[in-house]
Amino acid sequence: MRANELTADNIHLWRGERHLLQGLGFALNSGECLQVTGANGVGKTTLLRALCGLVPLEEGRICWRGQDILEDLENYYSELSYLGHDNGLKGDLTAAENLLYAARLRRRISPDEVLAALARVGAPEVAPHRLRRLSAGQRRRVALARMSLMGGALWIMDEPGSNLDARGQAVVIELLQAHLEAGGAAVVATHQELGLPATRLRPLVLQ
Amino acid sequence: MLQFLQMGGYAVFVWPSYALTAVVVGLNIYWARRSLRDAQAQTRRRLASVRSNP
Amino acid sequence: MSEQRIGFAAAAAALMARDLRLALRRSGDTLQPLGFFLVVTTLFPLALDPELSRLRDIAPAALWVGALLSSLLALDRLFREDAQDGALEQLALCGWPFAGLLLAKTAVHWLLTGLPLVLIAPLAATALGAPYAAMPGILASLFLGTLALSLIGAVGAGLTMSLNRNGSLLALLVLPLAAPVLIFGARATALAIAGEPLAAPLYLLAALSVLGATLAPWALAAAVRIGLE
Amino acid sequence: MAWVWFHRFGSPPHFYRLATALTPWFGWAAALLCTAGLIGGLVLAPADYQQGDGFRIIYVHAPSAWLSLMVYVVMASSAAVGLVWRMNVAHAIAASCASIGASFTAVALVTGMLWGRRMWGTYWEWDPRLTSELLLLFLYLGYIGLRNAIDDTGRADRASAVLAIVGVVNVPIIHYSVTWWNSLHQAPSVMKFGKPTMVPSMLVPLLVMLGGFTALFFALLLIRARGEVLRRERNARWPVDVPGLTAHEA
Repeated sequence: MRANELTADNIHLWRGERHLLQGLGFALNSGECLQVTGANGVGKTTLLRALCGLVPLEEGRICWRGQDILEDLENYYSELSYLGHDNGLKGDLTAAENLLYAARLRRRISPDEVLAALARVGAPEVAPHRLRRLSAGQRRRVALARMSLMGGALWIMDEPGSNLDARGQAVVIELLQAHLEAGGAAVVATHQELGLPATRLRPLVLQ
Repeated sequence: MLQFLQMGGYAVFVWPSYALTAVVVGLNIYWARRSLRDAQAQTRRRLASVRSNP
Repeated sequence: MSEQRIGFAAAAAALMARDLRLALRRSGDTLQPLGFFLVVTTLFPLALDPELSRLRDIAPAALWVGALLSSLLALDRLFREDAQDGALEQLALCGWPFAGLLLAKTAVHWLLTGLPLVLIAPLAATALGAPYAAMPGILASLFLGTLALSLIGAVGAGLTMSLNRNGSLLALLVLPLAAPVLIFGARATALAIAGEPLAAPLYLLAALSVLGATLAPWALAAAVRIGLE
Repeated sequence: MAWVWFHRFGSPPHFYRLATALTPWFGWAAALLCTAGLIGGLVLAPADYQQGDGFRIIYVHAPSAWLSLMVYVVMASSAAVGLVWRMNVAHAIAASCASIGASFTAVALVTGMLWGRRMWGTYWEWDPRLTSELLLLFLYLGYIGLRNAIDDTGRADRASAVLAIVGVVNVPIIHYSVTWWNSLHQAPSVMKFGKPTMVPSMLVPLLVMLGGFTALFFALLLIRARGEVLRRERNARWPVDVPGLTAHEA
């Protein structure tokens, strides 16, 4: 039995007066992707941010490889890559600079690795341009390129396909499948059809 | 009694100080009870709504 | 993945390099607090009279109130933009001690707003009648003072970064905490202008900076984490 | 876990019942002590040979000033407990302290000015204690301002807790730097805000008033904290069996 990578049990969370997550729990193994779906405002983003430790839980625990993430947050984060609604990139820097600096927070990286990552997401031409001048879809692809550069055993992605055309959506699936085959785990909030085999896909519908 | 009220000529400083303190203490007591009552009413409403649709 | 792990220092250096490059790209913004400082200090003579000997008495007040307000102005932008575009989130999640990274970010902020202010202060001080001999003392006191202000102010900036209408809340939070810096700083500058030894207030100012450097990181990380919720 | 007992102590129902039981005790203690203190201070205590009857302002000024500082320390320490052990009851206590502390800081400031007015002839004197009191009031206003600016209770608790902790570390520093600053500009003559020499018959009422104000603070705190605890119990069922809270109550 593969060791449980990410487990959550009895999570309770409120947003203002609304009791968003009521005792939610799941277990995710390496090579598997938890697809979170549900109506708008049901708490998908809140759950993903809670899994990142960005939102403190009122009740319940989240464990990474058996250890509560709060016990050693930095160790958990060194294995985590997060893509939120915002791309987390700077408008005044070029795409290449953004990726260079983002990856350099974790490891040494050469400019051609950056270009390779941009090519992987199908946007090599954006490298020298300032992010502010790119379209929303191009910016999202640069954010996806950052995800692939940052690595990490656990990917948490919130609507990765937003602003992306069909070709872009396909890139999301390719990156995700490559990550899962490499033994990574993923939590993705999206209504997009991920086309993953049943063995790798764990659906979670929030009410 | 009058001599007491005059406070040796300092009445104009002493009594306002005591008056202000009394007012602030009174307000504090009123606001504290009021905030508790509001919270209790809010809880009552919450419990009522929970009981009607658990 | 070729995991050439890097140390925390390299990550902090990368972050500082990014912030510096960003600031140079928008040098207009970074020079704004400097302009504000010069304007504020030139207001005082207009409000008083041009007599240099009279100005010398209020020079410390003008310099330090100007320094305090201009660093307050710059502080509001310290985290706000990164919080809005998600960059701060990425920083929190990159796996390095968040307090350390935020301290590096504050250091860059000081390099861009505090240090230029210190370097330009002699100009304003001379305009306010400070003798040439007082310049080293003024530089030293403002150097330590702006450092302490940046550290204390950064905590305030972290607490108010995700509030949309904070307006003067940042000032209300920071100014009482900055009062000791203002007191010792202005005193040191006054002694420098008067040509008297200013070791005592300088030591106290240095102590405040050290206290800021030790207390601020924890408070900064906690404040920003709460702001990111 | 080892600290389960600590959590039990911080458990809202337990605290709510404890607070309900203790409030009348503190309330009556405050009433008795203040009445005794007032009689002692206003009637029995002799006039001060130097400041005449004017010194009697001290019987409200000193307790308020003491309260303004003590309440901030209570606020900061319960905020710290709330932040470290993530205990809602501690945050509820910190939230309740703010307005009480701020109001008594204002009282201390005004009564201090009135007392000063009688001795210095001006309403405001940059006396170190008055100035420290003023800056303490700004710290309270900053705390209250930050708390109101954040609508989510949990986040407001945690953010204001950080501010309170940073603030409490700075209170002694502010006081020291203001005193240091004041001593520079004034010739070290007799302290303007001179403490009248206190014979026992003057001192005892003051200590009684201090006790009375402290008891008053705890009574007010417990009342407010019960409300704040209820506001933070969004999901719990325990209020159902608390008398006076059940819906069918008239």
